[in-house]
Amino acid sequence: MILSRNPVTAAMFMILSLVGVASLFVLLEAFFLAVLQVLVYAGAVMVLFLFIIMLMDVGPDSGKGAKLSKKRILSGFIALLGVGLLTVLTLEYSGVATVATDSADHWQDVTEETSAAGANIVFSKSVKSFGYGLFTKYMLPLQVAGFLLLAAMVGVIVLSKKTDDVDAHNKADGPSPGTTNPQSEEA
Amino acid sequence: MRQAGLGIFEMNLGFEELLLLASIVVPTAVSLCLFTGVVTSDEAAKKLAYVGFGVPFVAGVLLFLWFEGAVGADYKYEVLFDRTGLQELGITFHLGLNGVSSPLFAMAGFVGLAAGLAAIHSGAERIRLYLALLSLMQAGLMGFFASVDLFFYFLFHEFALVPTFIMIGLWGGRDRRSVALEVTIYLTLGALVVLGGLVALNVMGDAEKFDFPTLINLLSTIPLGESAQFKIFGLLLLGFGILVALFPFHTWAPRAYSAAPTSVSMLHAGVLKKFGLYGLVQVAVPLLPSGAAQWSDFLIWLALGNVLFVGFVTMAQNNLKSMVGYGSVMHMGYCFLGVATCSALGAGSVVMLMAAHGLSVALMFLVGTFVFRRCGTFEMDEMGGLATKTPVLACIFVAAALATIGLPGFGNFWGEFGIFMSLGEDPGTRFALGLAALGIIISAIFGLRAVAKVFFGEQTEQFAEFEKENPVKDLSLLELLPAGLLVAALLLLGLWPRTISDRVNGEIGIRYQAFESVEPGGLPACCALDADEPEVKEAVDTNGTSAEATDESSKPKEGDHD
Amino acid sequence: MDTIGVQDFLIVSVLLFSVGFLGVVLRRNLLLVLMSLELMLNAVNVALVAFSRHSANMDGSLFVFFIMTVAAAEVSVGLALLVALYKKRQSVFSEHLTMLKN
Amino acid sequence: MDITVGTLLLIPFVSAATILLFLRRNGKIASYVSVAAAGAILLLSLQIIFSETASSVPESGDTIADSGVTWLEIADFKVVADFRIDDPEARNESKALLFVVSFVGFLIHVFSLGYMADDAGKARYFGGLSIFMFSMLGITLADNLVLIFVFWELVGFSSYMLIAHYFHTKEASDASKKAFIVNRVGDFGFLIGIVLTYWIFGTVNLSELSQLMASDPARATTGIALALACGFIGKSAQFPLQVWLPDAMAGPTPVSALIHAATMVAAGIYLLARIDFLFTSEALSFIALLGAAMGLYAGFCALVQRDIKKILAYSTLSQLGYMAAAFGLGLEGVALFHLATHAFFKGLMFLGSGSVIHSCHHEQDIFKMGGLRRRMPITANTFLIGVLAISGVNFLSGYFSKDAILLGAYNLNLPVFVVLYLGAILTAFYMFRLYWIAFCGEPRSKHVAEAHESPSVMTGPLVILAVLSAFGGFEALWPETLFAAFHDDLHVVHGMPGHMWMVVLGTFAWVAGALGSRRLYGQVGNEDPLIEKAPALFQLCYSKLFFDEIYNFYVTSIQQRVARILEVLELLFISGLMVRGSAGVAGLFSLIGKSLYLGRIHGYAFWFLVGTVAFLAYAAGWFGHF
Repeated sequence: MILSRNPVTAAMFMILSLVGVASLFVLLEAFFLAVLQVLVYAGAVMVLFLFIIMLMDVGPDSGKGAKLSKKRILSGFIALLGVGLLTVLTLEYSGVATVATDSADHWQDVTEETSAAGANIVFSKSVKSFGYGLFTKYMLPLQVAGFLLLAAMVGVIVLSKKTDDVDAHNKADGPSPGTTNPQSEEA
Repeated sequence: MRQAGLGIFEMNLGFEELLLLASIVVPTAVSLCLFTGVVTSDEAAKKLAYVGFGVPFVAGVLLFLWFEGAVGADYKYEVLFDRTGLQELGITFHLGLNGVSSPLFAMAGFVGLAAGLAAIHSGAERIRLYLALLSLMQAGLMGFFASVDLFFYFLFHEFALVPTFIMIGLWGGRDRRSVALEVTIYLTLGALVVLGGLVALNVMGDAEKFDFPTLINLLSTIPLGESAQFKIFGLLLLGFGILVALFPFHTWAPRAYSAAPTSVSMLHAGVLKKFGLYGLVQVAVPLLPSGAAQWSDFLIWLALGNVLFVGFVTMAQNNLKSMVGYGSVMHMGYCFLGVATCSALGAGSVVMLMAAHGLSVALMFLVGTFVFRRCGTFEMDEMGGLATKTPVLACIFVAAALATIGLPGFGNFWGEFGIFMSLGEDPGTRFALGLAALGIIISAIFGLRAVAKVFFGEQTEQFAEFEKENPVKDLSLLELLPAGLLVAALLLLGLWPRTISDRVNGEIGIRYQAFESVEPGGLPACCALDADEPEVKEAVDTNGTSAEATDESSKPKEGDHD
Repeated sequence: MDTIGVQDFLIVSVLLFSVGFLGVVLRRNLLLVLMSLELMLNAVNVALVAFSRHSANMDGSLFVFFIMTVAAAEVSVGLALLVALYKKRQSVFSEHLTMLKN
Repeated sequence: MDITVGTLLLIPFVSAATILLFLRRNGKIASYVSVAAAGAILLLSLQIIFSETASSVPESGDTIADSGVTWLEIADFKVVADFRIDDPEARNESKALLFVVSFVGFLIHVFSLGYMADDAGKARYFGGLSIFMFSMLGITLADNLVLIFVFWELVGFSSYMLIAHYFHTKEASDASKKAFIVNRVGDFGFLIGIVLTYWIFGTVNLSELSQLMASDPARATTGIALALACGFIGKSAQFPLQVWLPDAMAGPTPVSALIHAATMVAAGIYLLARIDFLFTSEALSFIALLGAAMGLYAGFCALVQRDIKKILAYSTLSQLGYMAAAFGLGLEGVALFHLATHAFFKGLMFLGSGSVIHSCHHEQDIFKMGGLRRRMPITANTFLIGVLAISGVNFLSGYFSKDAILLGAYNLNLPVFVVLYLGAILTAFYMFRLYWIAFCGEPRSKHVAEAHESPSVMTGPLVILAVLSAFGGFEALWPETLFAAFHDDLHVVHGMPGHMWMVVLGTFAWVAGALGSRRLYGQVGNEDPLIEKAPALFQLCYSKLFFDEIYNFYVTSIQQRVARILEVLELLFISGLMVRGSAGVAGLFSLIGKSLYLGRIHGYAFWFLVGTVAFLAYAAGWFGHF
């Protein structure tokens, strides 16, 4: 996905990997999350991406920046090194965390019932336990998340509207040099 | 101390208490009026400013005159306001005067009025803002001397400090921007360290209230441990040292004073800088006796640095204003020496010198500006022969210079003399006496050099040329008024020093009594000859024959110091 | 290791994260950078669910739920910003976006 | 404090204050006010001197301590303004000086009326004189070292103010500055001495101190004595601080007469006499040697001066040396006696020179004078009496006082005697030289040829002083209360052997001096004949042993340079390195921090990676567990 030049191709690969993740969720018996994953990510988010790609009509990377300059090779190398380090670390950490309890490969049985012991909600396949968790223990975060979505919505509307205004403003002023956007000059 | 009452004010406010409150409230109110634009014309602003500086002056003088020794940690004219919103932290709005603060309070009123008069007639641009800031500063100055609560003591200081920065930045002279920046950073740092020290004092002492009487009651019964005292006093010394321009931290002062507008220099060098010394004399040393004694040797060396090093630097100055600035830093060295002796005599003399120095240095800056108006420059090499044209100005300048030099007849003499006396009291500090007394020669050299260069001799060509376009006139009545006020106060202190010393003595005697009893037993570090001290003192007091043996034993050492 | 353990899920998760990170670092197209970010979030999700399942605790899964919510919001705002930027600059390439410098 | 003493001090103070505050532009009234004040002082002090009540001294120590007003009290330091007319030893030192100060002071005030009649700064001048009278009376009457120090500084100030009277000339400006600063150097030692005295003896009250020392003389220390003597060295312009006095002649001549000849410089001797009990024998012999050396050195300097006032100034130095030597020999009564007679004849000569300068339009070079004897007979004759008196001509006042010193030295310390005797010959020599050159022969310049006798307001004081100079040596003419100060020591000397021998030697000294100088200076042109006859001697004397040069070198090359270097150090190290340096370190950190913000998304992403790795490494325990 990250190697493809064409954004559309990349998006397609992305959908593929998202679906893959969903399948992992299924494997972990988190069915509700798998459904959500497909619906929200593969469905909504990626469609949004594709819309935008088409809207902006972004072609494949081109120009001099597209070529592999020394700098980019170097940065890629460092990034790989870092990622490698990260991987090693993660594995080591997971070793530290799980081997200590000697239950790395031990999976507990999963029930259908929603049950809770104190603040601890037991993992279950049922969607009901999600609802239970969200509306009891995570009530406040849920509200906050809702508010975040609202804010995001408002923000997006304002953003798109404002840029329209700026555009209209620019067009109305015409090409007089005094009013050209200073930032574009900078670029 | 009194318990928090039901009413807003703890006690009935009599006229004195109202006056004390007014000395802070009125300048603040004036400042607010000028800030908010209630007053629109410059003339009205000036009239209002007269009130803003006049009320503190009247309050200072009257309260000083009416003051009759409050004893120990008791204050007179107390104003207590519990509901500050911070009472949980033990912070109350508590005003009052004691023997140490009332002379300084009066001095602040005096200098404030003189600076205010100078500012009103200075013809500065944006005069309303200028007066607004200056009267805010005045409110802060009156406030910190009148505060009993250590938090407000600090807060009022900041009240006065912040306008200083702004005024240097806006109305300053040569490279005002960088000076304002330097001063801001330096003094804010110093104030921060002081605040740290004060908070540490409160926390370590485990006091329920942040005011001075509580602390002294607490700490006199259960003194802090030696190392805690050492650390807290070190913090306070560093902070106060920066604020008062102690030797290696003094470089901001001459730059600031030569860049700042006159009134600001007057108020800052004269009054605001005394904040730190006041803190040391009133708070740090009595509360942390053993800490003070442990730092005393070190402090003496730094103070000698002020007197000698800065003294020599002062001699090299050719700019009148920076000479005055350096000179004032130099004389701070005497004050620190007095503090370092950790004795009642030293502390009392410091208060005397603080009051007198505040007046004299303000006068010096004032007459410096008068000279500038006539010569168009502060460079002393370009002046000369001014005395023939302006005899009155010359007279006042000479008076100011001689007061700075410490001529008897001016208040400074008694302060310096008392400090020399206190240095001689302890055989361990007599070397410092020898070195510090060199300062009287140094200050004579630079003071008289200035007089000779500015007023005596023949007119220089530059000055003659300047005079062609700007005819030189002697002091006008408006100029004479503030200067005369300061000279009169200085002469009063010089001719009848008991105006201050009686008040100070009652206070200091009690404050340092506890201290003196701690010192000889607890501290071997202070000086090696400490053991002799009580006996020597006895000899002094009783003038009897019993102590003669000890005197003789210490005699050969005396010869070495000469 | 005869059964699939938590560690195996973690390896997948780290690999996904690494791919996402390399995408963020190497690609110049901001759209792809944004996508890569999503990928990294997904990697985290996988790890979280794995742990949640392993310790038979619902909290991890609930967190994934929140992460998805936030991710959706982030994507929408991010894309809106991108569109706005594109309208201004006519470019979505990261090396053209250096106004933070100086 | 006695009421009369208070009034005595108040009179000149009020006069000075009135003049400086109200009469600045009204010189004539100011001068009358000041002279009236001086007259009142004279009357009042005579009343004090001769009233019996003042001399009835309370004997017990307690009453002494309680007398006077507490002026300042901080902790265990107390300044009591206690003034006393005479000390418990009943030697009436203060009465003697009080008489000299008020009497000579009054005459000089009167003289000034004439001398300063046309001066623009008359009010300032007379105000200064009143301040001086105030502070000088203060020194005379104070019974307390701190108080003496206060007035000591004040006389220094009034001297400064009066030397700077012609402040528009560079000479006066420099001289006034020099006088004050050099005096301060002396006061530095004096101050330390006072502080040490206070803490070691427990008091600075002179009466108490003397009782204390009388009970245990062994407590005196050389160190403290010499520290206190620094005050004397500065004020009386002795080695090595003598440089200010000749320069101080830049002031008006009556000032030179009053302050720099008759009273203020003599206050140093008076101070020594007041604190004599603090001196050890080492300190005394040191003072004696110092004084003797000054007596000779100043004589040589006076030998080659052209300026009439400078000759008199060096002569004053020399005579002060005699007094110091007398004190050092333990004969402080004789020293005070010489102080009194010296005040008469030196005051006389200074006023005489003032009269000459006044009528010669401020011509001060004696080689431009000449023949004044015919043009100004009163001045010349009174001046001659002064010259004869200072030279020690038999039966004039100087003869009694100076030869008493010589006789004492002859019997007590022979090296001091030899030096002093050489000085005596020199004194006669240069004083007659002055007389021959200025008053005899022919006028050598236009102004001098047109000179005429001064008005009677100036000649009057001259005549009175001349009478006193002539007859002031006879004990019988002195009132008993005044002479008591000199009496004891004079009689000690009187009882010493070698009288006749001394008379012969003394007579030889003045005759040799007079005739020698007559031979050399009887007929002179515009140049000093000594330049041709003995150029080496002339150069040596003229250089004054390079004291001025050494001090100048010190001031310009060492002191100013050190000041500059320290200033540079301050700017470089404290202001530059420490203050700016710490700002620089902060700036460096900010630069490093700033360099991390590249403004590229990729850069930030890398930092993100670093952070994550570091965090995980921490969690995995790579940095050790906490």
